[in-house]
Amino acid sequence: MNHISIRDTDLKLDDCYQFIAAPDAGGIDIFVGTVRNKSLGKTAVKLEFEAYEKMAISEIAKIIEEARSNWDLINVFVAHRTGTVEVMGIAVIIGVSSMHRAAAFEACRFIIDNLKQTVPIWKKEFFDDGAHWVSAHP
Amino acid sequence: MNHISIRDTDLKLDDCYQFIAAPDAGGIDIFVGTVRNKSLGKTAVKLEFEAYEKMAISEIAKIIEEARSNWDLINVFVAHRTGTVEVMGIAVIIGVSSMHRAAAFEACRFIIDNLKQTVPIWKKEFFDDGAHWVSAHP
Amino acid sequence: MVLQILAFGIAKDIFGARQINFVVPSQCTVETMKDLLEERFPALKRLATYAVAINEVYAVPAQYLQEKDEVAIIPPVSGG
Amino acid sequence: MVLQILAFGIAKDIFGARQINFVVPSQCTVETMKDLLEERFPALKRLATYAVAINEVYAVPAQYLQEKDEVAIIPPVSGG
Repeated sequence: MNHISIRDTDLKLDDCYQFIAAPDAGGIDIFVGTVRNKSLGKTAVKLEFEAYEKMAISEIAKIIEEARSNWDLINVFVAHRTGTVEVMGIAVIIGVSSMHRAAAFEACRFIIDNLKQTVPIWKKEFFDDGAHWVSAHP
Repeated sequence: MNHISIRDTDLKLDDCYQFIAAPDAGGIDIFVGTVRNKSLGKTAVKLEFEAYEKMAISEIAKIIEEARSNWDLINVFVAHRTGTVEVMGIAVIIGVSSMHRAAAFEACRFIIDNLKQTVPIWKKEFFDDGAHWVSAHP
Repeated sequence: MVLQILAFGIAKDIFGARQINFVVPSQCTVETMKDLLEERFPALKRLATYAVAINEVYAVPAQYLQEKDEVAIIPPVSGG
Repeated sequence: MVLQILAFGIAKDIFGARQINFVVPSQCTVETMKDLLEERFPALKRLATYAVAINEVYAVPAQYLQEKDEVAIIPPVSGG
């Protein structure tokens, strides 16, 4: 089964684990992306995430389908925050269960790598002295 | 920092996450190994793990040091069960935080792959019709 | 025809709104719409790049727009 | 000399004990000890393989044993 959510409230690691755990799973891999305190050598105060929610969900679904065509997966969980996330707060959780741990690792990494490339979600970083949309300018 | 433990009580995903989360972490990867309901085509009832604890801890420490020499890691958490673990129970948790997600994924996989090769821990599988030590015989 | 164009991230800041109404010729491709948008909002040209989505799917430059389409400006994504 | 040998996993089942006392010549390598153990416990020869640890470190076959060493039989590991 797949779970995809875009939400403006705290993401819980345990929600992910409960969803992906399975009696036939041989390996479970979970990626957690958190907000760093530094960016471009400056001290970050917080982030804000904005999403084109319906399209983000359908793009994530496409990535999961591609992962499932490449690896034999049991359950896949993808949750992403919108709104304000403080330093050390969780921005994204990707969880994958598979019969084989290699598949779990590879699919989990594939999903986060692709999510960062194609899913319409934007991050605005706030510093002491201003804010900017990440990657917007060359 | 490193955390290594071998214990006969439930492993908690949140213990791992709390240990490895860090304000400068850009990526956190967690591997969870659970007990499968099938092995060799038979229905597994439970597993028992036995460890040569002092040596297991020092072998895990060596693996972590090797990982740290290969990748730039912040915190590393390795916990392994001994005693009886039921189907879907957690046998092992490996967690790695790093500035860069590629390092977190690669180091986490390196640690579980090596743990399975060199750390003196043994798994006995119990089926309806008997039990055997995994990998003992050719 | 009049397109309703959604904007996200820095495109929302450039447009000054989450959604704008924008007049384009009746036979209008994505490429032409981008040219017209960049005339009205030159700041778009300073972006690293930006894509257009039609009905929640990434569009190609030669694709034709329909008045009822849900059109969205997708600046460089940065989730994760 | 008398070695105290720890056994784990299937080796514990083969020895019938978690630890045995085992007499070896005073100048005894890991390899010689394994030969002597296999004479007394032929079931060891049916294992896929097994290693010996001395003082919690994997030993090489040519290594000499000391009476005070913590010697352990390490059948194929299967953690994780």
